[in-house]
Amino acid sequence: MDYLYILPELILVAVALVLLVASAVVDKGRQGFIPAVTAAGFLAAMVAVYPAIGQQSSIFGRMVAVDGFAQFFKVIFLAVGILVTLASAGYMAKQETSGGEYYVLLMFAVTGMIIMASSTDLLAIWLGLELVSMASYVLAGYRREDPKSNEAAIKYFLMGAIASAALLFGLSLLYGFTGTTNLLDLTNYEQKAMSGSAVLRVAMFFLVAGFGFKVALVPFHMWAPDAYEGAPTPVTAFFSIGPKAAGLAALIRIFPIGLAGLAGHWSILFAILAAVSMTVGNLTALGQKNIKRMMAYSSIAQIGYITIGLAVSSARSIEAIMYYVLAYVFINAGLFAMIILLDERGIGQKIEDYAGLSQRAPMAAAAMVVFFVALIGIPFTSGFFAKFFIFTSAVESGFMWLAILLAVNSAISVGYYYGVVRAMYLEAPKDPSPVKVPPSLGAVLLTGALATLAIGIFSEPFLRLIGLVSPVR
Amino acid sequence: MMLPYAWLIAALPLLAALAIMFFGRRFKNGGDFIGIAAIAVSFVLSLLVFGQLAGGAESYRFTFTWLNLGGVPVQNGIAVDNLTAVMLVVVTLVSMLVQIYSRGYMHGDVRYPRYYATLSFFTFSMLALVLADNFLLLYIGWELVGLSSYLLIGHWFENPGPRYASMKAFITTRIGDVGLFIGIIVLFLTTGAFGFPEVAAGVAAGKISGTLLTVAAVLVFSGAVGKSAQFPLHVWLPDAMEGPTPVSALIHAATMVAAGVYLVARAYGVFAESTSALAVVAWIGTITAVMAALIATLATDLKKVLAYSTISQLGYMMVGLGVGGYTAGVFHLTTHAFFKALLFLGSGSVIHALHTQEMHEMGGLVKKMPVTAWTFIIGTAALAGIPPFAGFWSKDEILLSAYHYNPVIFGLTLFAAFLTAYYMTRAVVLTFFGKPRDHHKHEHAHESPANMTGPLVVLAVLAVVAGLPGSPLMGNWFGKFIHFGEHEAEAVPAVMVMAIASALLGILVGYLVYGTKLVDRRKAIAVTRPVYSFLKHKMYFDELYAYTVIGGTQALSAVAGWVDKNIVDGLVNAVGWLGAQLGNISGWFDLAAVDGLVNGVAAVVSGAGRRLRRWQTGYVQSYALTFFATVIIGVIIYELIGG
Amino acid sequence: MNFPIVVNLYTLFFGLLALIALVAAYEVVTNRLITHAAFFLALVFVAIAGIFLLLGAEFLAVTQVLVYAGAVTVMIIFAIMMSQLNEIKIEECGRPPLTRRLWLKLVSSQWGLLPLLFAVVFALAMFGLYARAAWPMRALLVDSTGPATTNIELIGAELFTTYAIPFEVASVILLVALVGAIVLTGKEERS
Amino acid sequence: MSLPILTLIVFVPLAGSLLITLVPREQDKTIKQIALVATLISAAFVAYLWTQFRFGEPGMQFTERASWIPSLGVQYLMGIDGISLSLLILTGLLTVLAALASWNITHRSKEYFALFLLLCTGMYGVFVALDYVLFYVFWELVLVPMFFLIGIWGGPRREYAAIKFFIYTLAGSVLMLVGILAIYFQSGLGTFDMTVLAQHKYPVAWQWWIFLLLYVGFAVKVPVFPFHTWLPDAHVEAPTAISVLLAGVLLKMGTYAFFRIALPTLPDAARAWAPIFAVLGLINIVYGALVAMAQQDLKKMVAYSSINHMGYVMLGLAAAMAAGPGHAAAAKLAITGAAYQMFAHGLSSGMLFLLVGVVYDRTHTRDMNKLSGLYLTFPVWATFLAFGAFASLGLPGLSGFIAEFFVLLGAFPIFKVFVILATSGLVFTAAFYLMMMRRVLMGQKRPEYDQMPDANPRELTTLVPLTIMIIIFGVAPSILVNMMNPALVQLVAKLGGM
Amino acid sequence: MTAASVSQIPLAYVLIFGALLFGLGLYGALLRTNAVRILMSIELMLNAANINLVAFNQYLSPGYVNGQIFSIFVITVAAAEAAVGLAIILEIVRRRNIVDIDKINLLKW
Repeated sequence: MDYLYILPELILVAVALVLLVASAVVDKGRQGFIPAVTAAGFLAAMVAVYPAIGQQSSIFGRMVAVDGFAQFFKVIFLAVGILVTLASAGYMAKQETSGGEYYVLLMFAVTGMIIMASSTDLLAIWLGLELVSMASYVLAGYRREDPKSNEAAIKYFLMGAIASAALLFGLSLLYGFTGTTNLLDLTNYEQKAMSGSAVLRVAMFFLVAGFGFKVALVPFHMWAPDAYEGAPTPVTAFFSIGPKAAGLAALIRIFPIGLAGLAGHWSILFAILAAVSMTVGNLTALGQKNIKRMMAYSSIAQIGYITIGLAVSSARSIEAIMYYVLAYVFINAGLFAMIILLDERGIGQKIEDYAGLSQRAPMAAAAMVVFFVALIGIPFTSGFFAKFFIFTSAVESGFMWLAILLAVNSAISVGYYYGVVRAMYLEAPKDPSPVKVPPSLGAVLLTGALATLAIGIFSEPFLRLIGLVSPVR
Repeated sequence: MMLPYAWLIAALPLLAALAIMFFGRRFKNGGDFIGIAAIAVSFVLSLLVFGQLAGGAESYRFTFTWLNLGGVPVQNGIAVDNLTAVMLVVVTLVSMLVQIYSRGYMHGDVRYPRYYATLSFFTFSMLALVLADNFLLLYIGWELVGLSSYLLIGHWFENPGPRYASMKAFITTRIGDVGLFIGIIVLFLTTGAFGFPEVAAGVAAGKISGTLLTVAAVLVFSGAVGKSAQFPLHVWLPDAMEGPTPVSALIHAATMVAAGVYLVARAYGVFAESTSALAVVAWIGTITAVMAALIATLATDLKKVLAYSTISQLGYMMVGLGVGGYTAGVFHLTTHAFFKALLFLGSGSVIHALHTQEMHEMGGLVKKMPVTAWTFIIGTAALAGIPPFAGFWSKDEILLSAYHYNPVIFGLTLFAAFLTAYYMTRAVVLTFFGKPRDHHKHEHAHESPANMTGPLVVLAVLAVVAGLPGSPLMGNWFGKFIHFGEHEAEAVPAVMVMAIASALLGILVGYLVYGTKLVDRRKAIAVTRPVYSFLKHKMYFDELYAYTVIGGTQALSAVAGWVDKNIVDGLVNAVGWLGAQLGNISGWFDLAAVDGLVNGVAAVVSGAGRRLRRWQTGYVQSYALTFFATVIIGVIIYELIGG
Repeated sequence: MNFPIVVNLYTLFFGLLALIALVAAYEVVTNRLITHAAFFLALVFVAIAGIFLLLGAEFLAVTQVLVYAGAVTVMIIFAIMMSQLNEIKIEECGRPPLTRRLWLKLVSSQWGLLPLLFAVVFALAMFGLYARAAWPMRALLVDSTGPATTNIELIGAELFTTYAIPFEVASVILLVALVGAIVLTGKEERS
Repeated sequence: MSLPILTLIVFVPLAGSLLITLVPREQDKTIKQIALVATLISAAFVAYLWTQFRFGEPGMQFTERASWIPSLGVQYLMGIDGISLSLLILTGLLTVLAALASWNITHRSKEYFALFLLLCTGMYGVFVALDYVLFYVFWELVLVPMFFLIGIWGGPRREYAAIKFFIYTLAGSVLMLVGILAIYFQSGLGTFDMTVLAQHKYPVAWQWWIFLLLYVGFAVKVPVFPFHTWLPDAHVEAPTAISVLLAGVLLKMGTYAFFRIALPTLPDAARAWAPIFAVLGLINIVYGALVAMAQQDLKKMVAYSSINHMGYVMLGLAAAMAAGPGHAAAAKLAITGAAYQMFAHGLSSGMLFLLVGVVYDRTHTRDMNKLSGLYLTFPVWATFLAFGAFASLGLPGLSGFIAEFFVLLGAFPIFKVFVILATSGLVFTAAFYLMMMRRVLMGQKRPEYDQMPDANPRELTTLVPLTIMIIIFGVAPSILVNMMNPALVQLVAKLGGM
Repeated sequence: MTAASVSQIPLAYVLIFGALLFGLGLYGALLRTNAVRILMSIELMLNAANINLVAFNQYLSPGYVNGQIFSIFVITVAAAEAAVGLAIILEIVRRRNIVDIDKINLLKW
């Protein structure tokens, strides 16, 4: 019976294997069907989540949790999978390197993310992390002929390896002191012993560093801008929404739930990291010329906002994080669809290449404005309510200084988002030829925009859903 | 019973003004007859009202709740009593005559309909002011009158003269109005109402007394100082002569400038309670009277002479009211309105004929323009205070009251009376008698048409007759009709004799100096060099304001030049100067300081952004170094501090 | 837990193995020739395997030798041979900033002390931590069911029951690594 | 009320805006007609509301309630009282006139009118919202269209002006949000309903700081002295119709927020803040007038005059806030004057900006040195400008005077010195308007403007209603005063601590 | 075998050895510029972690094997990681003919 609950993962691996064989057997010319099959695979897995809804148990030797939290993130990761597949269909078709393996690696990466989110054992979470990382290293270097892609891969790999070594060292210390790597056991490990021991505090630092690297919190973020700029654009899109969301899910499972005993220590640590990430992310993004690098810093800042929720770690702030992740995923997917389009059409990655876009692709430009307005946090968008909930949870738990820093950073973020909007609307286009949006990218743009507005205006159903699935009561 | 319909008297000119403004162009000569017809009807109505009140009907008052501010009712309405009746007659009569006169004078003017519309609008505002039963409606009329005078002075706004004069007039009177504004507020807050009777009752009941009452009274009086061009806010009236002469006659001689005096009379209840306030009124009146008279003696422009003469006579009226001669002041107001209007219209007729206002280009016009000349002489006689004429009776009353009040004031006013006679004789002699100094102009000078000389004759008759009601001949009827309180200054024959003597002496000296060759003027000027030049330059008031203005402006403009180039050309106006200087400083401050602050913050933020970008060196090992450095240092700090 | 000086047969044997491992590791890190470094790496792995044996983790020792010493080292050497890394001429690509060049001089000297410094500092930091930490001992799990089972039986049992999912995930990771390596370094002609 | 009239008023323009996005770009005419019709419908609803409004009754009328985010206590709550009704009328009138005034916008007219209607929705929304979050959402919503309208269709330095406006207001409103949230948590009532939160008693010391947060948010919008530097730039660069709305309605959102939020919820802090308000009001009046005098650009001068007029509102508020039980009558006068000034300034500044727009449309310059003798070249236009100028400088008999008179009348017993200094503002205001008229209207006719047409019928249809309204509300203010009375009396009672 | 050695060799010795090894690995990874050498150093760090795991398992939870299983997984992942790493390094060597990590900084600022 337990296998029913891990059906989505099994489906993903099965479809991936089929595709692996297909891409090897079918010659390059007729590989058009692969993206469609990938998307179908993700959809099937999403449907497969249904039987597990409403269940609450821990299976496979208390390794895998079957709870609302896991299902919520499974659905989000599969949605990410679909969005990225759609977004990269056009782009990948144009690349010389064989297209098939790209989707295989993508599916394995999403599997890894699901494992990270639904495991209650540090070992399983670490393995999930490694699976996502392995796939990401290869994806980063996918465009072999582009030196930037190679460089992105090597940098991401080396930093990733070092970070996972550090994480491992921390895990070993944690295992040493508590004798177990299972989060469920850790939760009922009595609190006083835990917060007293110096070993655990050091282990905590290594853990925070390891996961901090994954979600690119400042000062562990330095790989992100280079990897984002170097990697092929659809991969950058995936980096900005996939692994980060998984990292956050894991962080929620490990710290607020698992190491609740150490709350006093890591909450201050996360608060500092959040403050630094927001400020550095926004300030550095101000002067960026390349839009992918700007989006890297923007997403670092967004993760900084979310980490406030982690620092506060009250029931309401965890819900706020989940809402923010939901909103963030759709906003970035939509934004990157447009960036992929312009990169694919060779219009360029510089912000000034976006000049006069509003005349060349009016609907797409309007959608971009919706996304930027959401990222800034103007009402009627999911971005506003996301920040609003984080804001309320911070103010409620007395983190007033973080709330005000959030407000100030939103004002600073106007600076660089405005740069792109100004280019699109206030500059004259170099060549006024209209830019046609292909259906697949159009679909991603539309879902992103609709989701941003819907999640924003009708936030009540989403809030109630998150309330149900929230792991922390 | 005509009284309830008194508001019609004011409404008619307003309707006429609107009619002319919208449909004026359609009619043959700009719809001026609408204006004249309306004012004629109003005049008749005023006479009826005056008749009823003279016949003993008691005053009529109609009030309604204009506004209910959450339980605080604000009353508004109109009232007609003896004082109003007199003013109604004076205003409507002079306005009618001026409008008739203007048909000739303003004939062929480019904005003829607009002139008549504004004139009717002025009459409406003046009548509204007079009919008001409370300070609020009076203030509204007060400002509307200021507006119409601004429009009329600036009638020929193509050339620069009227442009500056109109603005100067409005702003200077506005300074006075601010004083009145605060006075009204103080009175309302203490006595709880705007209505004149209520305020007077409140003051009498001691709701406001002592220094606060004096301050309130002086504040109200400051409004009058502004409007009636008393010292020190008198600078605008001489410049107001830039406007058309009929305007000067109506507004700057008879009605508007008299509004200040009317205000003090109407609010006499407030003034009477505070002796020091009355003293202020009296002294300001005296200073203005003497000062203006002195300047008038040397003015070369005919209209300027009359302007300064008006300021001097207004000073007289203020003295009348100040010394307790309530009736005297009001009586002089009415008589002055007639003969000063006559003099202005007369000078208008002369200017119309000769197209110049400079007296040394005139001379010997008595033969050319007999009607204008003789009516002008009658006016002069009335003004100088020769017995049978109106001016004598009213000025005599004032001198009488001044005599009882304070000998110094009496002396000065007597000296002013002498000066009045002197400069009027000089004006008459230079204009109408002696050899014509400018033959070219003299040749085609001709008598003005009927519609101009007609009003002159009517006013001349009034100048003679108007004095009688106040004279003992008609049993001092005017005193009974308009009085405040009971006391009646008993006649002192000596005062009357001295008054007549000073007037005759003035005429004699004036004739001697200008009429005959006996006095060598050049030598006389040489002897009185300092006094002469002092007076010639109108006591340097304009220069005083101008010097402090231009000097101050040039100094500041060097500093704030680029902010406001065209203010540097030196506004001849105390307020304009003060405002301009402060404006420049705050303009500069606004741009540099406050804006700078905001842009500064933006610069800091983007600077920080640039430096942080440098931190991303591109060497993956420096990334790893930062990674581990954070962990190690974090652990050490945490352990050390965390403990 | 203080730091007793215990001298007996086991500690001597452990000391020897540890010394070999540390010297080999030092060589891996500092030897100029990358191939020699690779050989020393193999030696490190074997020494560690010995220590595992000493500590009673036989299965682990065997895995260590097979996977690490065997597979990984061979792969590294193969990669080195493939790319003739030794004679690679340094291709000038922008001079690193002054601070790094100074740093490199200090570091690259043959007998540089820095590697030891790093190791010792880290060890001391960790020692400070361990000394203060009170390691809680867990009660000896006496498996009442079967006879005194050996290490391998225990691992076998645990591996395929509680750690089933991680086992599967590990296999997927290896698959991804395989696919990735092929994708990245596959021949040009496929495209 | 069967018909949810307030929701209709707010969302009809939004529907119009969506409708316009569907219309193809070329049909310029239909786009403009849709925009005009949308504003007319909303204005008609406001008029209908005016007839149905129960005058004597205090408290909120026509309230509409629906749950939005129950878990946070956020509701979709709307309602109006006398003050908001008067501002709705002003907004209704000005939006229709602005739609007419932007008839000659041809450059990308589709986006222009879509954003224009979005702006209308935001403005209506602010005045009717009774739930803090709903209020904040509409308050921020106004930002985005305003930014684009200035940024794309503005004058030469439009980008700088647009971004400055955006950052100023955003920073202010963010601090306001912190204030609102603090109130929400401090009250612990778990609801964002303004009226409910206003009843709660907050600790006095705490109130002061929250008032500071709210003050910054609102002061940026009013604008009050230190935060005003965005206004002249925004006005000079904004297209005519937009600066009419900016001056006519947007400035009132700041002061309205004081009436609706700051004063009733934090009465004790209000009393402590009263002197500060009075000083700032005074600075606004005097400083605004003086700087206006130093301006060369006609539109910038009118912008600074707006700062001057809003100073009276601040002074009126200050008097009402400081008035203890002793000065209840004076407080009533002052606060009525302040509320009246919001309406009167809307009319007169709206008219002035329309007129400046007309002259700019003809001569393409606003520099007063290049314009002179316009009485002769544009006689009809010149008379309207003179009328507008006199209305603005507070000529009695026109609406401006009533407001300023009652503010000064009410504020006198409480802040004697400030009122006397403020009356000097009356003289300076008169001075700079007259200087403007002397330089622009009088003087020789300029040949280069000679053949240009005078105000055309369309422009007249925008100017005449305003003139009539200014006269009506100058002569018979009781219409507006009776409407606002119950709400103001309630507010004064609350402030007075009764 | 297990009981005897555990009681003989104090836990501290093994942990110190592990820490020293980790230190050497850290030095290699952070300061050496040859990519392959960095890879090898990372392997050292992973091994150090393994030693820790095994030591903790044998000394502190005798009879359990979760520590050893953990290190088994670490070994497999390390192998996979080495494979991918070498693939990437070879790719760079083939494309740009450099192995010195400091030469690779096209992406910066």
